[in-house]
Amino acid sequence: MTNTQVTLSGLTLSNPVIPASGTFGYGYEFAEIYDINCLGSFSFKGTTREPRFGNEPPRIAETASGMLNAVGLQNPGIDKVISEELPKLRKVFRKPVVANISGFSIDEYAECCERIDKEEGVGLIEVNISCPNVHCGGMSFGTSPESAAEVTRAVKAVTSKPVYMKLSPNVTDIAAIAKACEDAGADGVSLINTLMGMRIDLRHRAPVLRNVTGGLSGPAVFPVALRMVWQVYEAVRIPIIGMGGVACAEDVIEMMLAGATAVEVGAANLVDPFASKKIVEELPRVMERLHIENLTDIIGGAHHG
Amino acid sequence: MTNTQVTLSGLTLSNPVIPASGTFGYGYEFAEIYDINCLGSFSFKGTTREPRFGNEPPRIAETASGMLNAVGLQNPGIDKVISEELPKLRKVFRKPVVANISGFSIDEYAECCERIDKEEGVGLIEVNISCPNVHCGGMSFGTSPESAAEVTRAVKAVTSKPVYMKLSPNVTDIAAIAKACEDAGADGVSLINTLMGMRIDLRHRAPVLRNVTGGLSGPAVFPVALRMVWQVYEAVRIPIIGMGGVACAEDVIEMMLAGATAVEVGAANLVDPFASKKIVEELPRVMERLHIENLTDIIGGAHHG
Amino acid sequence: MYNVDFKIISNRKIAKNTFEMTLSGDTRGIAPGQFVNLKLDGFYLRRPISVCDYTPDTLTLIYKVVGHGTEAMSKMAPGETLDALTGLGNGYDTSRSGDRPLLIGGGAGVPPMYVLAKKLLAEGKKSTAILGFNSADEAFYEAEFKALGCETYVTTADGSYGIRGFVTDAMDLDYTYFYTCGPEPMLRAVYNKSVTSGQFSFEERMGCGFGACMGCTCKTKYGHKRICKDGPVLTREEIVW
Amino acid sequence: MYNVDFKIISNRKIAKNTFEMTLSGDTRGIAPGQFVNLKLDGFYLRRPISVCDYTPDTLTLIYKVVGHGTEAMSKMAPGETLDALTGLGNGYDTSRSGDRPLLIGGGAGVPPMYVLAKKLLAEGKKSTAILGFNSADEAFYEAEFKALGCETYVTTADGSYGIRGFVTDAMDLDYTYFYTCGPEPMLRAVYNKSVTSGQFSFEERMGCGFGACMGCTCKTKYGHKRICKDGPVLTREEIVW
Repeated sequence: MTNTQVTLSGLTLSNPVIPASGTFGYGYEFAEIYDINCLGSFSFKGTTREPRFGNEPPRIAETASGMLNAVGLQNPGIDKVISEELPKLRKVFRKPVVANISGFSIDEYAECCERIDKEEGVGLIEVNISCPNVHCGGMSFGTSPESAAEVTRAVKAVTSKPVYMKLSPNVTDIAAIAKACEDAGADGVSLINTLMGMRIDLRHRAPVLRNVTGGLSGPAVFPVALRMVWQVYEAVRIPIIGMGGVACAEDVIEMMLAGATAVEVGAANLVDPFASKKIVEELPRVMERLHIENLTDIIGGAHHG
Repeated sequence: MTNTQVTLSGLTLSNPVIPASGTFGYGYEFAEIYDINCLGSFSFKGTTREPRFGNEPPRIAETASGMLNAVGLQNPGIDKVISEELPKLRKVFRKPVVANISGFSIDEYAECCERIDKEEGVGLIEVNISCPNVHCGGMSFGTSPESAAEVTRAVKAVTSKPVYMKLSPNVTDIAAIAKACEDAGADGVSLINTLMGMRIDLRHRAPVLRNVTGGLSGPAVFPVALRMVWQVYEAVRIPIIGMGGVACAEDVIEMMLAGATAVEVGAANLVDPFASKKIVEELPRVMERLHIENLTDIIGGAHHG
Repeated sequence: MYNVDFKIISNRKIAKNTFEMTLSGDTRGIAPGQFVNLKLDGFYLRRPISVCDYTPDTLTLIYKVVGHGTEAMSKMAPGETLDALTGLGNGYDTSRSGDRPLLIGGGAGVPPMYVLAKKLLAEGKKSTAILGFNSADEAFYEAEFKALGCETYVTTADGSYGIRGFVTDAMDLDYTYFYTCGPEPMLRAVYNKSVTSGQFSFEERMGCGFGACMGCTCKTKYGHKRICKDGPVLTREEIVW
Repeated sequence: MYNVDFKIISNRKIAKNTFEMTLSGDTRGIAPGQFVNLKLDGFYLRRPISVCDYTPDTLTLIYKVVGHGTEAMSKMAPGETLDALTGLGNGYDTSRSGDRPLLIGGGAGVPPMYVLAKKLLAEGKKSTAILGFNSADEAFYEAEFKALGCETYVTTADGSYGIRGFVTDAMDLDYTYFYTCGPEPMLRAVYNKSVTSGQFSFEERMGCGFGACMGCTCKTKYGHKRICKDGPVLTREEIVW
């Protein structure tokens, strides 16, 4: 008998599998093809104060074992998310969700978190300070320990829910940034957001993406994500939500051995809409094969001495 | 009629294809299976002052569309390289080679460059300040503009050959580091070295690599490498040798459109020992299909306005 | 949306860089104007291909070789299987066609017109078809449209076959409504030349193809729409160029 | 080193997680104790597999399913092709065998002993073979060795077949020299138990398999050696544990 339960800052999940923000919308498209309540939770589309269209298309490019996206935080804005999306979402998903919040100023982060704090359907808040696809804002907050800490303090001041800072891999020392968030009161960190990349169209001799650069995700980034989760685990004591190219139950185990308490599944949902469900179903079988009884026992299990 | 010639700081290459350091040894293994004089040049195994065994095995791990290596600068040391390897190498390769130099102190970099400067078989010096697999040294020099500039000044002072600084992608702002190298007198920059990554063995619950982390290479990193070449091209005026996951002639063109003057081929040589030769042969055909007459015309060709 | 493993029955070249693939498998939920999204070995993202024709247990796709993915697809052999997501996109609304609909397809935009013509015919509406190509060697399916009894005009940009020029050079006809699919410049031209309302099928680079990633969103007069889920078909009234 | 496209003739399970694959293709340059490096679709690095047997135009490999790569390999069907680099590694030196060589193989280390036994036999030397496995269901090739006329002993760790214990429990024999291949703990045990000189075949994670990347270097009494190029066979005299 295997036990897949994990706990993030007091929030217990039946399993560690969480579809990542931006790859699962508000859950509806997936709820049409399977009961998404089998998931540990899911992180909904990144939300900002104002409605956003995002970047002009093309927003998507293919890479080896991965993809680039430059959606640029398209979302209906915090008001509509609270008044329309969340109530609809509650109909298809009964568990607490992860509220993914983004912003272009400290105030905006704080205001959005304060608003979402009152939604009881929200289990924890994931603060995205690492979006590589928006200018002045987004990632810029996640590339220095100081600004990351500043955002952390601002949102912690206005919410009672667990706050997880979503970190950028496009930095020299992600562990220092994670530590700064911890010191500023973050309840946890989630990493990695996408790696900044690009592709060029040979016929048109121009970038494929209208935004020029985009965020790389998919199995291509898994080893980088795993390394960063490992480094952050050695630097902080707060829980880590690991993500980056996770595509199967073995990847979930590998992320947890590196130090993740829960794992987000991103691009895999786009290529196989059933991916997250399959991972949840595979997990107990893989645990048995690896002689793992309680999943929590293996968190950081590859760090000895 | 297509022209594949490119020129790096006065050194004209018949084509831009250069096998990357650490994936081509000193050329012998490849010279046994094809005439390596078809290559533009090649960058020989990174050399340090003292002989090095490198890291304990395992040193290699597989990833999606890529691989991790943690060889750790195994090499016979500058004396043996000059007295034994270079003379042997001259027998199989008549063109100027790229001398890849590494070190653990500013003095060591300078001493090695001074020694290699006297070898007329050497066309340019590639100074590796970005090896992720050695401790105290290697990458640490390449992660801050100040130390990168310091190494640049030290080696420029002792050599008359073109000096190309090989940069690390494991940084927040690679363009700032490239600019610092340019300002310190570098004749060019070559990028990217490998992205730091890792894998964990699920059965043993321990890192696959004895060194824990390793350098990620292969097609998985191509979009990140391309983005960094693009950013560096906008920041400096010196030539760029682009590398990172290049596997076919189209990739060479894409790298050059992003801003590379020449292109190194790395991991591809390990999976297909004929890879570099095939790329050299494909290049004119691909150029014709894309209506490119002179390869030099497309350098940075995707940057307009 | 369904996830179906199709088996390739045939995969033949029917024009320059153009292939017709017939597959056997469950086509439930598929409608004219929709697309399927194919997983190809060695490629990360699926390839969206519009539906050309189908029966309850066979599916016909026509695709153009434009990159490494479609090139690999063109080399697939009968008997091999293809993992597809089906029933994607909104499809064409035939209720507004009137009794003399005009179908305008350009290049890779021709195939969806064929299955649409069949559906309209089943509803008792005989459509007129304009098929646009660059040159004679790229032309295909004229006979198939004629076999359906459609009055069919073929245009080629270089004049090597049929009417010299673009689809718009053949549009001076009498029609109640129109449906069109093709490259965006053609869609714009049709938009300007047309004298009735109509429906346009758009193309965009997609991430998922089923509405999750917002990768293919466009602006319309009625808000943001995902080409893959709220499209690919937009009506004349809502389009913002 | 040669790059050869082999065609799969057969691919059958011969023991628990153990498969025998026979391929047709040019085997020039292949010698006992060497390995081939196989490119598998969907996997970046090649898979090194030791040579079990060969004729001028056929190659036999025995491999154990240990990961996703070998699992995919086990699902390959006759007629499919495999891109291989051949003639890799130094191979065994039979000139030092004496007239009564002992061959000691453990698990996936058994196959190279078979082709070695054949070569020794061709040189007029009858070898004795010790084949070690974990249990009866993992045992293979006893009959094949006996068919060569080798005096053959099988050991199983759980005693479910043959001699209970490890290969070293069957080594109290009279031999002039030995050759061994198997997991490192077994090689160490053989090293300690053996009374003559001998040759050991080592395994290491490889990048290229032909000496370019220094990914598999080990230390020996005579300097650093690349398992893939200067090995995989090392003599007793040079080994540093």
